[in-house]
Amino acid sequence: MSAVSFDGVSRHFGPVRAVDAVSLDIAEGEFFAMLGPSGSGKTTCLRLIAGFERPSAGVIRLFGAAVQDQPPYRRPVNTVFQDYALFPHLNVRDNVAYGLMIAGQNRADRHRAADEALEMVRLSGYGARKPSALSGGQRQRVALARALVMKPRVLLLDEPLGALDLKLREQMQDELKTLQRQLGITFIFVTHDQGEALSMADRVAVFNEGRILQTGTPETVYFRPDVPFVADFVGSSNILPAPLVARLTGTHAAAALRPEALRIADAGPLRATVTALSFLGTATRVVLEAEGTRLTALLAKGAPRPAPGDTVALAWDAGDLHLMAGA
Amino acid sequence: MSAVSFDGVSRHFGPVRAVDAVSLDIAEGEFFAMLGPSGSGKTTCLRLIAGFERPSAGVIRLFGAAVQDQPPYRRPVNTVFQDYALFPHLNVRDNVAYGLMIAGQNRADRHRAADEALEMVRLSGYGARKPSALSGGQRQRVALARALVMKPRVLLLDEPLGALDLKLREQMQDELKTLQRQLGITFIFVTHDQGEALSMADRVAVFNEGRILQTGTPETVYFRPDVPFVADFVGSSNILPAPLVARLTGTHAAAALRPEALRIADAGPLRATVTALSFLGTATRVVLEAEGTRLTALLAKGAPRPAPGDTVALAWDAGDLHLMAGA
Amino acid sequence: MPSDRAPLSLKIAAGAGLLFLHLPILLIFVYAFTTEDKSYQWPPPGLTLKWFAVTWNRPDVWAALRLSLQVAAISTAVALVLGTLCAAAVSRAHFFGRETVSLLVILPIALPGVVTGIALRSVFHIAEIPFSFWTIVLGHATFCVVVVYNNAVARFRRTSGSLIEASMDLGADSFQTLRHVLLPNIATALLAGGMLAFALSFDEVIVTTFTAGQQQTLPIWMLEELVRPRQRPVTNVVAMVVVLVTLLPILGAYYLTRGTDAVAGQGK
Amino acid sequence: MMRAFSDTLWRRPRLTIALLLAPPLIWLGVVYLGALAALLAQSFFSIDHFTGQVNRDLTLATYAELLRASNLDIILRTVTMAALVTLASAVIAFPIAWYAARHARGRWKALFYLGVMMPLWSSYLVKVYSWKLILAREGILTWGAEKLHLAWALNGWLALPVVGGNSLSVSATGTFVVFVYVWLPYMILPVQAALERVPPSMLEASGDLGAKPFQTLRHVLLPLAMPGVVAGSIFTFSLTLGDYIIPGIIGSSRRFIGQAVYEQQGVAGNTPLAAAFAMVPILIMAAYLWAAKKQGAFNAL
Amino acid sequence: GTATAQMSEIGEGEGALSIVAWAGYIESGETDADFDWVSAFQDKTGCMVSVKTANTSDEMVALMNEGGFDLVTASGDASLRMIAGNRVQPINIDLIPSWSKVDDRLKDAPWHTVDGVHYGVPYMWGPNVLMYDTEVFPEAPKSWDVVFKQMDLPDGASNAGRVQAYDGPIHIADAANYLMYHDPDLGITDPYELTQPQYDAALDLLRGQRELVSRYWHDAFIQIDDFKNEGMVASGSWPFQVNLLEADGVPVASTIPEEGATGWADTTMLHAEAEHPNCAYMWMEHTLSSNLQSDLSVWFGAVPSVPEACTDGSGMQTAEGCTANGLDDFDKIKFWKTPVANCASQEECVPYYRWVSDYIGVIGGR
Ligand SMILES: Nc1ncnc2c1ncn2[C@@H]1O[C@H](COP(=O)(O)OP(=O)(O)OP(=O)(O)O)[C@@H](O)[C@H]1O
Ligand SMILES: Nc1ncnc2c1ncn2[C@@H]1O[C@H](COP(=O)(O)OP(=O)(O)OP(=O)(O)O)[C@@H](O)[C@H]1O
Ligand SMILES: [Mg+2]
Ligand SMILES: [Mg+2]
Repeated sequence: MSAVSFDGVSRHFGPVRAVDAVSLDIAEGEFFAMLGPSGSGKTTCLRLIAGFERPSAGVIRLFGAAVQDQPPYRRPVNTVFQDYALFPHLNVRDNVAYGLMIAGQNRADRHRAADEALEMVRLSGYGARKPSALSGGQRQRVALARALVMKPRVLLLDEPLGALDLKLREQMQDELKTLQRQLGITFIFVTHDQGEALSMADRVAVFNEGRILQTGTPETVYFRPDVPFVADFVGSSNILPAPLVARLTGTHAAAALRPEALRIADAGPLRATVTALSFLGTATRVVLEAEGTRLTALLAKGAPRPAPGDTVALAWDAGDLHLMAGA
Repeated sequence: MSAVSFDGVSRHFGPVRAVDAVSLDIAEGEFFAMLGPSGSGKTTCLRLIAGFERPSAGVIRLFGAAVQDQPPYRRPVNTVFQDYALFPHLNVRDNVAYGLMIAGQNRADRHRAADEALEMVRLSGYGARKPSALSGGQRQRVALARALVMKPRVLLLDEPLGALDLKLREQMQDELKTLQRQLGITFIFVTHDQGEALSMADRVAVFNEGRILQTGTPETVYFRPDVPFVADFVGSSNILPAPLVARLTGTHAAAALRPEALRIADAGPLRATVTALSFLGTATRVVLEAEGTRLTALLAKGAPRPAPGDTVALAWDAGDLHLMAGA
Repeated sequence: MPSDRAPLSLKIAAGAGLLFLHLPILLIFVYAFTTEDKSYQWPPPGLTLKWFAVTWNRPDVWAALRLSLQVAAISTAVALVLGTLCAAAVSRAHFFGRETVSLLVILPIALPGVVTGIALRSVFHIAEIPFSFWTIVLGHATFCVVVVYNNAVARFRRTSGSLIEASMDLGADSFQTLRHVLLPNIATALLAGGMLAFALSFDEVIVTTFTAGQQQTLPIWMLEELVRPRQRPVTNVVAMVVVLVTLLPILGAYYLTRGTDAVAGQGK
Repeated sequence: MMRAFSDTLWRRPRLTIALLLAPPLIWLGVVYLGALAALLAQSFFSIDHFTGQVNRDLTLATYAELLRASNLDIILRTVTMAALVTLASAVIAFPIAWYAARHARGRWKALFYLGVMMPLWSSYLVKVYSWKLILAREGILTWGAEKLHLAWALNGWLALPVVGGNSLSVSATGTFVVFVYVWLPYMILPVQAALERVPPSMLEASGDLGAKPFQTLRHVLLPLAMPGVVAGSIFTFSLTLGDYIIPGIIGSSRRFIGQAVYEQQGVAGNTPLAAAFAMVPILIMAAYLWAAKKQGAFNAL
Repeated sequence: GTATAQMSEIGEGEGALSIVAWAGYIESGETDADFDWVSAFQDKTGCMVSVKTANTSDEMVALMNEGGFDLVTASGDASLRMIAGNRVQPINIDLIPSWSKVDDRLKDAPWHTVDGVHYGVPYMWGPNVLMYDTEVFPEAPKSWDVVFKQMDLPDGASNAGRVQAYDGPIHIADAANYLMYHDPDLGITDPYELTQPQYDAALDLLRGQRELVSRYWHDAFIQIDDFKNEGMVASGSWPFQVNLLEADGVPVASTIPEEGATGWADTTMLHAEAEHPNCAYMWMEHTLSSNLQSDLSVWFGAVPSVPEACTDGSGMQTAEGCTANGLDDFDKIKFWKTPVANCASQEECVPYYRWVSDYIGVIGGR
């Protein structure tokens, strides 16, 4: 039985089709990412699961039961909000204990549970502070504890790391992953950062304009995108147009070729002119132009570097050229 | 003669030493980056050059002339603001033409100049729109055109790409670099994104707590950081503590070792336990623990992948271990 | 942040403006102590405290004060309820006519007081409602709604909508959310709005002249006294007390709403 | 029970809104708009000029009376006064609002805020009254002018037609000054709010592009402060249009609309004519609000 | 109007009484402890008196039309309008024992008696005097022209800006009265009954006066203020203001100039729907008591409606006082009455509502 399933779910706001006939199954215990550009409907999907929005059409099931007529407070899911949504008038402990208080637990019990949850997110000792006295990362963890203390069967996270800076973000990525593995809860999280989705999720759904274009493991969507949009959005792929691919391989279809798969070689199927070089630290990015198509190659440290204006030959392993369905 | 030079410049706000005895020389035609964490004084430095702040001490020279007593409107520099600061009540053309209007140019001339500048940033045809009807990237380019139309000798850019999403950011990085090369103007830009600084700049100054820790080419600050802070901030380096380095090399000093320089080998000077793996698309990040020190290695595609819990040997090329002065 | 030093001309202009706003009020304070009770002789020939005692012993002042306090209290209560409901509805959804509702709330103060006054009076006349305490309250509450509404709407706007969702997500129904999250968060704004409404009602004279029958609120009493003074310094004393008394709610409202951005809008 | 009701509210968000809106809409929409409608209806009644009793047959006679030259004078006089008062308030308010928005910090900012709020909320009558003390012929201003040897200027001004008079307290100038004084805080606050919303970088950008402070004021600041000025002027304009106490206490006995409404209704008992007079500010403010809405001034209120 | 049924007997007092009155008419000792003719009445009858002050006759009519009052002290320019509008009810004089003491010249006065039916009890009467500053005028001005014509006053300065006029349409009658004396060719016989040309001439005179007057007075106390603080030196006024100003030591006096003067005779009238008729009858009887009339005439500077109040020593008034206040000038005074279109002395007269709007125009400078 799926933890969450969508069956032809739509949510329209007037003319805007925020979510458009989406069907989806998320297994219990999965770490599931919703990835897509801004406005593609990810948040709306999450809100449909939580019950903050009601579908215009379709059926939403949680563990088999249709829930679209149930208000949020009757659903076994909890949410970590993008802006954390901590209650400013309550201290950290009371924030975490809020759900238990509503559920009618007595003061001592709920405070004990809250302290445990705070310990889990490594914030013991912060219980008496007001949320405004915490840093962004700490607030984020309080929000997490507040949701986890309810022991939800599904945890929803909306861009949980969006507001954090790079260092903190990497750290929280690791923590979330560890936590999910420990608790075995289904995590569904929304992001528009492909790196985050790829590195954290068991499965990724790529959204665009209210629809899901592809669902699969990070490796699948990265290496075997179904359509150019996915290839382009998940990592910055080179997209070779169909006529060029036809000439190179005989098949008339667009193809994706990852920048790190492109090699500058002595000889190869394609000749290109170097237009720009930039140093990225771990690698050097080379921008090339080949038969009117702009290509990017990533040269590992130690590889020979061409100069702008040079004409070079490009080679790749046949298996790296991924043919796609869409034009 | 330097385009911009700071001689012992400080700017204190009460007890806060936003900029603290900074000396600096930026050559004409250079693409210069100021890099540093939040609150390290980068913006304040830029504002000192533009004239929005006055130094508490020190001398600021533009092309040899001390300017610290000149108001902004008398300095031959222009700024692209982080929030763009487009005038909401003027359309795009009038925004770009604003400086020329102030300078007293007649309507026809300034509109012609504005249209040329808009063409340069590839926004011809957008002149009649209000800024509110533009996307973030477009606004950014209007701000750029508005500054460039003044033909400044130095262009200041405060986190010009901070608000843009990844795709647009990479594209604008290329555009800015091309533009700077075409015009030959000195560009000084502020960022806290090391990738951006490394890939765009001719020279980088790394700030921390109001001071410049190191100035040099991207390669220098990346591969030969003077102090651990720089090593850590410019790319996420592994820092080996002095005792460990002493044992490995005989020299008592901390050392930086880039993640991509670490190899998982059959044998090597250090043994480590794998704690986590994550898929980054272009590479796989491996988190390891060796003698109490947390290390990160980046495994290129195709390299053998260990599993969490494995104990492995680590190796590197001697030249990649960079000893540093600071503790 | 531009360089914080203001040009001298600006300082002078702003300072002169503030002086212009305050000197006339200070003047009343001086006149409350004058020994001359017949004319506005300036400077006052002497100073005395006796008018405070005289005022204290005037039953008509106390009656008017009591009425004003009662009217202001009840009007404020009504305005609090109506203004909060309206603000909640308006900030909740982009429903059709939302602009119209805002306009409707603003109308009673955007239209001149005489208009509001005479309109209400003609309705009372047509509906044959006799003038009473409640007709005064009706008029006052109508224009007090807007102050509460403005304060509440601003706070609702700053209170991120996700707080309510978070509460429901954690199992609280609408009423529990209202009690445990919404009210605590907008309480200070309501208090501030209520205080301003109180001050507004306490000082109102134009609408009141139309909606009061024989009742004298303090401002009406003052108006009568200004026009046909019996003991001018008594009016001055009352005027001074009124200024000091209205100052308190304003100070309160200020301290309640000051710096609340950080509290209610955290996370961004 | 509550939960079940809460479920219903969740399932029917429109019902929730309707329940929330019902009380205020009944109060404002029915009672207040009803009152305005009743007023409109009254303006089509007429009055028996001898007994002073209202005749409820619909007629345009009252409007014909409204358009009599002496009444048109009143309307014109009031609108001119309202416009001048608005203009002057804007000019005086601007530096105060600007200083408070941009230069005052911390303690000073609080002081400025209270400095504006206190006169705003302190008794209207007290303020008007204190001006009578200032402007009277034997009052402080004359006293001050004499001490400063400026009596000639004061008398020169009073000798002018239209604006002058025997003393400031019986001149149109006096009325004007008091109007400006009493409504000024209503202008300062929205202008200050508008100015606070102008990002500082906007001004720096202007300076960066070569504009001197005055040019920045003219080309950037004023246009951006406009919605605030419009919002403030809704108050100054409306309040001036409707006030009858100030011109009754300080002024030249020439009537303003507010006095006309008050006197026709309360003194002359001519409610229909009062209602017709009241329609004038309603129409003017309706047009004004409509224009202000287009300017986006409501957000600045 | 048709007369409604009169009361036939006075019952128990209702405990309250509300009266619309001119400023200074009903004193309960608050302004001056010596002048109190309310407290004793309240003690005796248990009728608590509340007073609504009206500033003009028009306001009185409006208040009575609106209702909620028992009694009004109406002047002649208001009384007939209220009778015509059925706002007041006939009085049963049999229930008022002191009626017999009322001045005979007032008993059947046309401003309260219609077709032989009495609509009220005379309260008091007096002239609209010319008040002047005795420091500016060593001698009393002989003519009203000091307030109508631009001239230099005895102190050498112009009268412009230093004179006032009454802010009510009835002031047109003062102008007509002045013209009746100085411009006999116009043929004015009654200042309240003006043909169009006579009316136009009066308005012209008032337009000239507008140049001299910086502020009109409609409230007695504001006029008092203006004489104290605004440098006023001459104005049409009531004895009331003169008395108060003199009491405050301000150098003023009053006179009736050669043209004569307009004047008022006020009547206490009973509202058609009075809620407290018994108290009202008790009050009317009370107002005719000799000592009230005596004190009132001193307080207001007017002439009592009960002549014996001048001489019987029951109050503060004396025979000389009554004479000074105009007891013998009854015939010189043109009492206020409402101008109507079908007037007695002319074919057609300009009616009152035109007076109202035209006077607003004159004040507005038109
Ligand atoms: N309440 C609403 N009313 C109208 N339109 C809405 C509403 N909520 C969302 N939308 C629209 O639906 C579309 C999808 O929005 P959604 O918030 O789901 O996007 P998203 O994928 O989360 O984007 P982001 O990454 O920017 O958060 C957008 O076009 C948005 O403008
Ligand atoms: N006007 C000011 N008043 C007081 N402190 C200030 C002011 N401007 C800057 N500071 C302080 O000076 C320090 C440096 O600020 P600055 O804006 O230069 O940092 P930055 O390097 O640009 O940081 P960021 O990357 O966050 O923009 C900070 O601690 C900041 O709080
Ligand atoms: Mg989203
Ligand atoms: Mg910065």
